[in-house]
Amino acid sequence: MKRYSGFSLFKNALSYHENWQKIWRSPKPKSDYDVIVVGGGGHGLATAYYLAKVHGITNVAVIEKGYLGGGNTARNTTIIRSNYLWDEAAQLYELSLKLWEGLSQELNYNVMFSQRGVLNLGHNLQDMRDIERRVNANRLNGIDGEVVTPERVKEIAPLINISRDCRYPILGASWQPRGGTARHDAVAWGYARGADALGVDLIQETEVTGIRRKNGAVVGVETTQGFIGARKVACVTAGNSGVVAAMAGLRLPVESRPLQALVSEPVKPCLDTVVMSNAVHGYISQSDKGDLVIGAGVDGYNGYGQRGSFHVIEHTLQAICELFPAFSRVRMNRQWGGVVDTCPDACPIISKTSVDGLYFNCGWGTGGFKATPGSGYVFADTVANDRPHPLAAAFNIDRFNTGALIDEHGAAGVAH
Amino acid sequence: MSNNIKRESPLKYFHRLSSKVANRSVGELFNGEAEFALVVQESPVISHLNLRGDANDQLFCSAVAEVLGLMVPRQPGTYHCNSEHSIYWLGPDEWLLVSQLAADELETRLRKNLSGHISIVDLSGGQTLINLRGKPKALRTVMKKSSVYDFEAWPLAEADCGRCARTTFAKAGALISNRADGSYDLVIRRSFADYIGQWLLDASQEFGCRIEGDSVN
Amino acid sequence: MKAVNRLGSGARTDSAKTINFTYNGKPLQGVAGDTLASALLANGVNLVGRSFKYSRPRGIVGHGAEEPNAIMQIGSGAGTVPNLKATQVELYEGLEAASVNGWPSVNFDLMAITGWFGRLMPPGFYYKTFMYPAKLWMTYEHFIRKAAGLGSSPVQNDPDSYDKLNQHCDVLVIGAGPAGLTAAREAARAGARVIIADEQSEFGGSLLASTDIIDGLPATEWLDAIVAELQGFANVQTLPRSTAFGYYDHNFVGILERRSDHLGLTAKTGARQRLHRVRAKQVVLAAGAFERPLVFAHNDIPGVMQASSVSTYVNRYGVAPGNDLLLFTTNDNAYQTAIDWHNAGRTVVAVVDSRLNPTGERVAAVTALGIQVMAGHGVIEAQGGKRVKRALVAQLNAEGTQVIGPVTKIACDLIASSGGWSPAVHLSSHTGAKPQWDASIVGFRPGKSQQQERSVGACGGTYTLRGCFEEGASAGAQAAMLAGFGDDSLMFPVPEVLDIQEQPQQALFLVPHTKSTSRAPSQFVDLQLDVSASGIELAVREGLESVEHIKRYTAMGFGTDQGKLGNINGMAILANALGQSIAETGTTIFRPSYTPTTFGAIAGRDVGELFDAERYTAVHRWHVEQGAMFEDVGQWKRPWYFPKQGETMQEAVDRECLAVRSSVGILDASTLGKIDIQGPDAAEFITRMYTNSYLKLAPGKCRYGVMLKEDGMIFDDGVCACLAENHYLMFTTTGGAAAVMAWLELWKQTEWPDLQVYFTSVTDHWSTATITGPNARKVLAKVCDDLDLSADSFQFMDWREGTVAGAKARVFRISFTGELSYEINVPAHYGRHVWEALMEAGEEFDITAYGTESMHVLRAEKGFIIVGQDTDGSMTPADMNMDWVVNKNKAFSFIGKRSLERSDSVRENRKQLVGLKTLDGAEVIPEGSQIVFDSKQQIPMSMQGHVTSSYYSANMGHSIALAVVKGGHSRLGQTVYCPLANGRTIAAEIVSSVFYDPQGERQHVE
Amino acid sequence: MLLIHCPHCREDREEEEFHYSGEAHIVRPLEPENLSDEEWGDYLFFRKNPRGIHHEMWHHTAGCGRYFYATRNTVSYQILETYMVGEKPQHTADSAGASQ
Ligand SMILES: Cc1cc2nc3c(=O)[nH]c(=O)nc-3n(C[C@H](O)[C@H](O)[C@H](O)COP(=O)(O)OP(=O)(O)OC[C@H]3O[C@@H](n4cnc5c(N)ncnc54)[C@H](O)[C@@H]3O)c2cc1C
Ligand SMILES: NC(=O)c1ccc[n+]([C@@H]2O[C@H](COP(=O)([O-])OP(=O)(O)OC[C@H]3O[C@@H](n4cnc5c(N)ncnc54)[C@H](O)[C@@H]3O)[C@@H](O)[C@H]2O)c1
Ligand SMILES: Cc1cc2nc3c(=O)[nH]c(=O)nc-3n(C[C@H](O)[C@H](O)[C@H](O)COP(=O)(O)O)c2cc1C
Ligand SMILES: [Zn+2]
Repeated sequence: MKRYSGFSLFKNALSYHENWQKIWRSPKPKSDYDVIVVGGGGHGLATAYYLAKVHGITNVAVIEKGYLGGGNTARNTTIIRSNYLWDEAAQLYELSLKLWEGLSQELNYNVMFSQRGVLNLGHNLQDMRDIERRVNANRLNGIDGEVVTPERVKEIAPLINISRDCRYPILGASWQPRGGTARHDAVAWGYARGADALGVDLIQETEVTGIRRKNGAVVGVETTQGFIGARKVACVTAGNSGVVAAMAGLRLPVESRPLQALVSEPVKPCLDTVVMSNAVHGYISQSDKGDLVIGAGVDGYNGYGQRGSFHVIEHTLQAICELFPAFSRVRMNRQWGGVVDTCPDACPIISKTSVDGLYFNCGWGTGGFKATPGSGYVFADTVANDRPHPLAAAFNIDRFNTGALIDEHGAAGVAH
Repeated sequence: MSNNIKRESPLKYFHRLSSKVANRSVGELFNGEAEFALVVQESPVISHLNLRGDANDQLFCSAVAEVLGLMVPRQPGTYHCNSEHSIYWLGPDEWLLVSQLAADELETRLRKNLSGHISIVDLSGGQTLINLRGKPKALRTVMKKSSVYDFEAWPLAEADCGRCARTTFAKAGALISNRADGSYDLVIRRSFADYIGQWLLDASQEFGCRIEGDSVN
Repeated sequence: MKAVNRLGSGARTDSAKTINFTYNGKPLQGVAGDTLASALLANGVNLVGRSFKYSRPRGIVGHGAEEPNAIMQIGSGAGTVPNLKATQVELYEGLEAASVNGWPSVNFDLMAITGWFGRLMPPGFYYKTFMYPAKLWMTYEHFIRKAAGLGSSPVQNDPDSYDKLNQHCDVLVIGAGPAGLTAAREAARAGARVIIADEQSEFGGSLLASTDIIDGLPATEWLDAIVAELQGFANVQTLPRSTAFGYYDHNFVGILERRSDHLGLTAKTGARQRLHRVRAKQVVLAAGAFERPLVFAHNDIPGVMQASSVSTYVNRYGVAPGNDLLLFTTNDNAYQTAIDWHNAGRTVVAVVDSRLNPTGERVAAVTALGIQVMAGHGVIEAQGGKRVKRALVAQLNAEGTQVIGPVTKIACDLIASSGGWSPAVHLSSHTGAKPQWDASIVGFRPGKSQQQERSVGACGGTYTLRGCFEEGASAGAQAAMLAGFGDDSLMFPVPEVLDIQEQPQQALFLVPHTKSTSRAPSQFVDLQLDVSASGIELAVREGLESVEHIKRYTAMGFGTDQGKLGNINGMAILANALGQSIAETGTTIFRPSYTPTTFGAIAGRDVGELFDAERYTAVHRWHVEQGAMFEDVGQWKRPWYFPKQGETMQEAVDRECLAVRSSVGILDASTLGKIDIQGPDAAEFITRMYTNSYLKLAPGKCRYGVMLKEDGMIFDDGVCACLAENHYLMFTTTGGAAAVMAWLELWKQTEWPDLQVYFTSVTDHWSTATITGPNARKVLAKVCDDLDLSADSFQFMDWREGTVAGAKARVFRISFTGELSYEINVPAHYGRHVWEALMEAGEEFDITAYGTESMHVLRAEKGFIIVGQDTDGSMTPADMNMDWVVNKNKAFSFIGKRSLERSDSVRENRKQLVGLKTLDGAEVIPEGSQIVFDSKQQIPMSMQGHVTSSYYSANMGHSIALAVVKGGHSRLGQTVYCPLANGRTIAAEIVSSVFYDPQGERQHVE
Repeated sequence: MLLIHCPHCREDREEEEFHYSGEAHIVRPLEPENLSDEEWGDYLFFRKNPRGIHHEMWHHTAGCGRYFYATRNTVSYQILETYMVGEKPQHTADSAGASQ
């Protein structure tokens, strides 16, 4: 893999950019792999990358039914933070955040991870209790964060409305300075390039249509390009996890729901941080191109349509106008949806299954982009060693039978 | 019950408020004397009873009919009325009675006539009936602003029956029915009344709107 | 400045009526009917902005929604709007327009950027650089961000309001060009409810700039007649200035109507914009087509325009945007532009046609005018700085892929280009229909319908005017029929128009240059985002193959025009680079908004104080009059505390709490959810829902219950009273009321339809005044003479019906404070009356109104939980030390019971509710503090619980707290620590959660 | 934005009036005590979540307040039918062809 740098850019400019190397190969699938990762989103690609990088398992294919990073990785509002409530979740997201902090260098690909900070607003007394509880938990877990006053919120995000006489005044917020955003496509591409360079085959436009088993153990997958053998199959298919699980006769405690987002036309920088509010329900940041990136709600019903109901967008923009009355005259340029895999406790499943050699990493719902590096890291470890990585143990699918749920609805918000 | 105690209808604090035609900044309420394209009239406190029972039970239907002098509407989304009572379809086994008769008296009469698995619940304090009338365009427009329901699809009401629907009204709900004079009746919940009053003044600012009612009775 | 390019009145402008406006501060004049773009062009303004990435000078290229360059900041102050397309802004007196990208200073060497710096910024360059040293990225980004954005957001609150209408119609027609107008007319005549919307200021679409003769009339006259005809139908709503921005499921279409922007941004005429939420039975898409520009080197220099736009400016606006026109085309249709230009009295330098042998009727007409036609040629490069000076023209091979002849320079100041047309498939794509490539029209046609819609006219790929009329009319009739009106037959004769013979066009997406694409001067595909043909080819060389990857890597189509101009060329260039067909390559997905939609309009009236309903109790105005502070609980406004003059919150709460325990307090508890339950199976049903049993609850009695979800976790709690045989009243928490009601109905209706029970919400019917404290009975006795209030006959957990202050009341002797309490429920229209009567009766006892804060303190003194504050969805009754409320021996396995036996529910070491007493009694632990057993540990600390409720208790004289602590029930007496954010640690002792009156004696005041 | 036919109101009504209530036809076990933790967990949390034909519960919250069932395609969002509690669907994944 030729390394990228300012110098390589300069050198290639001299030759009119005619000599750049391919970012990744487009290989024909081999007949057999040690591990097949189903799903070429950020999590799947990260899993493949760490399998090769950390565990030396390079006979790996990532099979993606569309284009790499075209699922929720392409559709999310890119908010990154680790201020989750429960220890198990906080540690997992914090591992991720630490990995984010060196990711561009690790991958030699600038994922534009921007630590511009994340505000979670509180609008009523119970919000504020929950925020206090979470920030305290974060601090004692070694995660940065503080509870800030409305005045401080206004300093951080000057266009926000902190007047006390609006419908849901801002009473305070939690503030995680190390949180921020990253360029979502670059994350998928960076991991893809890294994995490819380590020998992983990235197979695009190929759908897994069946999981072949023999004596209760996985032997490979059926695909739209035919059967491909594998000793282990690791499924990282987000909103489609239920469909893939059904191929192995399994059901999952996930429901697939449309989650929407939208962007405004680009405007000059006016919001330098990420602002989220569960109570009025909206979240917003401004991209490096200038568009306001706004997350809307999850639709009320199951759906695989990558689109949602308009009233959800209406509500979100009411919330945005409530928080930022000045944005009322800004305009929506584009809206879209993704299919998120929601779990009853708003926490992921990173787990072996009852089928030997079959693993699932799903249930990230509305908030898994931030976890991409950590999720790939612990899942690769789980798959490589056929036992849960210590940080993944609590996210075993068994918890739905024992009752040991990790209820992150509060910290996960409704969507982000 | 003694008659000298004060009763407050839910929309009381909006009586005699009006919206200025256009140009009105949100939330600015004042008393004006201009002509208003839209009039919201809150009826004085009357009886509202929720009635549940089996619409397929002939006995039930005839017993109710006997008390009210009205057929129980079994067709979804319809109501029947006479000078004293109105009975609205709310659901397949649920009706709203709005009546001039005192609620406990009506309840007693019904209970005397009815048997079996039924439910009668007095909601008189919990909701109010308001009538929206005015210039057709203003009325039509404000209804379209406020509810997702297609009221234009209704045939005109007659003196003793018409259409009704429980649906959304702004961010609250309402039971909405049409009347023979082209106006609409809304039954709304008390706790949402101020919100709806404010909404109506706001939504009708392009026409002008006035809210009327006897505040104390 | 003189309007150098004004020809006179156009078909839709009136040059006698001038309008003053400013552009970048400079005063200019336009005329009535102008858009900002036509007025700028009339005034000879070439430059309207600079490009996003390379800062190249850019001029107006289009005349409508497709315009990528002329992006303007309109107005100033609170009324300003960023990023309007000058082509879509109607001129009004006093309009202020400013270009959104830094205006080039005179000395600024514009070309330098594209020369070297530009080359350092190929697609994806961000990802390849700025990585080292890592810590500098935020600094790099700081500078990257400086260049971000087009216009500026206002910083003040929006002075305007917005509106919405929920519309229902039989036939919705989108686009009022020839196809749309005839469709609407037929549907209207059939009797259908019709809405016809068009984005432009007036109906007519392409007819507004047409020189055609229709039914013997000039197009614009014919147009006025049909529009008048449509307006005459009572069943037709005509919506000009209305953009269908999104097509959603089940034929729901969002339309944004601009009501006053054309009058001035601060014109106050009610709602500035109105959103029509249209649910249509049938939709006719008649949105027209976009002309496709030709991609050649430096095709972005101001003075390169769309051929149809040049015609539009001439015919519709009476503006000639230049002097010497060179027309570059691949089709016959664009020859009309040469004719229009010639008729405007300006010079057509030449028509360059990529086809070898163009012979259509329009070609003949142009030749007849003596205009030179250069067949088999192409413009391979434009030259000039801030304005086109000349075109480089060369002979091309028959396929249009290679330059095969010498390059000639032709002087001109305007290059009009036409590469054919692309149907506006946007709205049909919103529905999920995949556009289909059709080589016969060299364009993507709308894909197979996914909804009740059809595309007609240019929007469906039909380009003859006659065809548009025919299709429009029959689609209108058909749509009406499917919606239940008419029989599909046409009512009106199809308008008569002249057929003009046209020859096939040539497919040409990238005009070759003498140099290879990577080395030629930039050939722009997406003008707003500076995406060039070489950028697309580079992305392919780097291994990107999907059209979606190309979009994301190059940003093609990401702009505010969403690729209306460039996307099809880009996809074709990609197909070519991949060596595959355009059909195989496909398009990216078109999504709403068709053109950008104002946030405020999408929000509508539900902003500010109407953002959400505020729910009030019947006593609300009294609280307001007393100066209460309010707390939001769900949608309710509840009095939080009642400060007296000069009091702090703590002082007020202390006073309120002391008053309750020493004499009597009064609380407005009306917001509690109340559900009336009737039916022979009511007791059975209730018993299934709560953890305890109600089978033996007698009339006149109340019982406290806890409700679980099936996962065993506490969901709600409250008292349930037996009103009579088979008749109960259930109280819920304020926030849980709606959820509990839906929960009961869910089980009843879907799981146990055979149980005979009805539920009715009576929350709003009852106004509840709770009087509590040792003097409560005395107060009640003063206003109630038909109840025996004596302790023996009206016992704790009894309820009675009586008359309070003249109102028929239900009085419940239940208590959330631990004191003698009566919850007095009266029909809400008596609520304020009874409240005031109680205040009067209580005066001699100094009755004190208290709010939710004191209510919380008082109940915490008693260790009563608040669901949602002391529980969080992971708490069982046992965790709350409330095993007493769980009846494990009930016949029916109540909801949630099975889950209480799961391994995690019976695990030791669960978090359990306890009390905490700080060692320093004056210290109040902040709510939400985490609890550790060992305060000396390093971070990460081992957290053992957290504080759920914490107050200073004036009654106890020290602080009190409720907390959940791992294994807490067996840790009484132990010391725990709360490490605070400020670095201090508070030590506290685990105590019983009941601080006050543990024996419960205060209930029994005689 | 769905337009849903309420079988009780016998009218097409706007999505905003309804609440989705999850998969239909999940019967509560008669004797939960006799189930293993796995079986109980399965009942509580594990769902079909199909891509294609789905039978689901809806509540006409702002309307008649009744629950009913709908057969909906979760990809096209087309509603094939709505029907009463206690009734069986006319359309199933099999009758509609493959469940996609
Ligand atoms: C609108 C929206 C906003 C969001 N905002 C945030 C946010 O701000 N912060 C945050 O942390 N998270 C956010 N999320 C969530 C986040 O996007 C996801 O959790 C995360 O991207 C999931 O990554 P993934 O790699 O698991 O899934 P995906 O990126 O969806 O990848 C799964 C891949 O599997 C492929 N696949 C599926 N089935 C098959 C098959 N049978 N064969 C082959 N391939 C298959 C899919 O095509 C897809 O590419 C948001 C999500 C959405 C939709
Ligand atoms: N000969 C050719 O090559 C050729 C090519 C293209 C068009 N034409 C001519 O153009 C005309 C096409 O007629 P037509 O009726 O199909 O289209 P049109 O272009 O005349 O009208 C379309 C109208 O739809 C409006 N519109 C587009 N999208 C909209 C949206 N989302 N919301 C609201 N309004 C929207 C536009 O503002 C426009 O007014 C015919 O006269 C045809 O001959 C000819
Ligand atoms: C963080 C983020 C920023 C985006 N910014 C833009 C933008 O500026 N312009 C645009 O057209 N789309 C933007 N999009 C949306 C994409 O165009 C696209 O709609 C989205 O990735 C979903 O893919 P799809 O529409 O192809 O299904 C953005 C998406 C994300 C996730
Ligand atoms: Zn209904």
